[in-house]
Amino acid sequence: MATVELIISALPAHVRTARLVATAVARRIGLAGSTLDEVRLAVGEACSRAVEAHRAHCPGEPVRLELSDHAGRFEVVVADNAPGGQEALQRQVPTQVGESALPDVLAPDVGLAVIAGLADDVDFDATPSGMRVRMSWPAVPATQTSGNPA
Amino acid sequence: MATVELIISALPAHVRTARLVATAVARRIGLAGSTLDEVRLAVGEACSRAVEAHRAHCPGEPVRLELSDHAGRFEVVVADNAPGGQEALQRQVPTQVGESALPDVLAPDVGLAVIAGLADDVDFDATPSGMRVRMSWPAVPATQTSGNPA
Amino acid sequence: MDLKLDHYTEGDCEIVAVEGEIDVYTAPRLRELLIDLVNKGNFHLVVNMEKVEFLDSTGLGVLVGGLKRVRAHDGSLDLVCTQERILKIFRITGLTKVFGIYDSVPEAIEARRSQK
Amino acid sequence: MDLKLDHYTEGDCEIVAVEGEIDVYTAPRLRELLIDLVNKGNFHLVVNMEKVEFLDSTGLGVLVGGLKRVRAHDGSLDLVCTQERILKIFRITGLTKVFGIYDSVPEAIEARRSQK
Ligand SMILES: Nc1ncnc2c1ncn2[C@@H]1O[C@H](COP(=O)(O)OP(=O)(O)O)[C@@H](O)[C@H]1O
Ligand SMILES: Nc1ncnc2c1ncn2[C@@H]1O[C@H](COP(=O)(O)OP(=O)(O)O)[C@@H](O)[C@H]1O
Repeated sequence: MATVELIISALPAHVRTARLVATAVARRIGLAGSTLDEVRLAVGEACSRAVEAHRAHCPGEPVRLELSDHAGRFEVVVADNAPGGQEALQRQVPTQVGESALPDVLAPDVGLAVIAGLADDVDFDATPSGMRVRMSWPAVPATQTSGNPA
Repeated sequence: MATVELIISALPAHVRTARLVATAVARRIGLAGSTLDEVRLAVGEACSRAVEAHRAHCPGEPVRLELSDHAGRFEVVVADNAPGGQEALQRQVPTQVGESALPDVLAPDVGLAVIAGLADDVDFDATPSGMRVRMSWPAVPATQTSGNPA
Repeated sequence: MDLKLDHYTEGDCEIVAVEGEIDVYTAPRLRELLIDLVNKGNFHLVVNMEKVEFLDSTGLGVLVGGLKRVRAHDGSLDLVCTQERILKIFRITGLTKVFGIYDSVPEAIEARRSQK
Repeated sequence: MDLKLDHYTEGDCEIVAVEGEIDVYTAPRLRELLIDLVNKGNFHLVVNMEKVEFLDSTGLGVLVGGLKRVRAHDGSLDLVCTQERILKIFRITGLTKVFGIYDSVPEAIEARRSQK
């Protein structure tokens, strides 16, 4: 299955639309069970982060999501236009929230750590003009699951 | 709620993704019951038509869907890049399939008739470079329905 | 969500039970089944749509195609449907006048019997 | 789909029952409830997550914020959760070491009692 692109304005409600689309497309490609949960959560994290960054820096600009299925993998790219991604990546994504340093609210960087912990393969790419999170999972060939058992 | 844009490659499976997104966004805006069924069916018809037209004329090009909520209306625009829309509109969309002229398969124009019969307001616009179907329904203010009764 | 198809013989009718969504993605499978049944000599079909969740004009086209096919053998294709949201598209397209639409499978079979 | 919040007193604990999805869209409501409970003097909270269908880092942030708040009053915030897909995000972020996580509300209350 080829590409689906979703462009959402920077509103929390649309993060749910993004999760819904990512989950539906992943399911149709043949992903299931805990992998589907990982996709839902990782895509949700990437979109929440992007939406919040836009709300802070460029609320009028939309966030882009690209879903594709190629070379046996289901790939999702979430791209934003907000600055700050480079700094976030340089802060060295903390993988663990320590007891001692219990923060008041979790830094948005924790979202990046969650993505890194969930995606089978992940690549963060930040420039001053925005961040791209590319995540992928092995895709089950659709023929194995799309048939109706009936 | 502002705009969601969905760009799908011209495959039947993605028509389902489009229906899913349109239904989810419409529901969040407050549409319910039979109006939601109308949105699902009308958006499905417009996307099926566009996808089939692309498969015949330009299979590599994607179909675009725009969902927005403004001036108290939920609006969906489906745009394709295939020729033939003008001719379809000039054929004067048949509203009824007559018993006498029972066709072998329904002409794709029947999809247009269905859209016209479903959308609260609809506008077809065709040029040689593609067709735009703009459909809208009155939107219930989200505040009336988004609260949790609990 | 997807399409589930089943069929069984009841008297001189073949009942086709359809469940799920009939759209541009799944309609080809229904078309194949109808063609296959007619090729095997089933000319009186009753399509039970009570568990259909979604039907678009592609699906309508398949039903109309099936009707043409059975009529070529003096057969019939009747529908069972009470769901308002499914009936609506038959009404918009005027197909309520083309298909016999019944409230239950026994009613459809009975109507067929008394027409003979 | 959406978030449903409920709360009731059990011994010296206030049980917060959460149902649905805790994400960037709904987390503010949970935050408000936790703040409100603490402001009204409830310093021992048990958040029952058994009916939570989705939890992201925004939701985690709200729970961590609640924990900080009750600790400022020598209180506690424990969780009830047995769902693997929810526990996973606590594990990835190391928060399993920060929260007491129990299999049931009675177990959480009992653990609190024996800690006193
Ligand atoms: N109608 C809807 N509107 C908005 N979001 C939805 C809707 N249905 C599902 N979702 C979102 O899509 C995601 C996947 O939903 P779904 O495919 O129904 O998963 P599941 O069946 O495992 O609950 C969920 O995280 C939810 O936020
Ligand atoms: N997981 C999914 N994958 C693809 N399409 C889906 C999925 N879930 C729902 N849909 C599509 O979205 C449309 C709306 O679904 P949904 O919001 O679940 O409606 P309902 O709850 O009324 O059945 C349906 O027509 C269906 O085709």
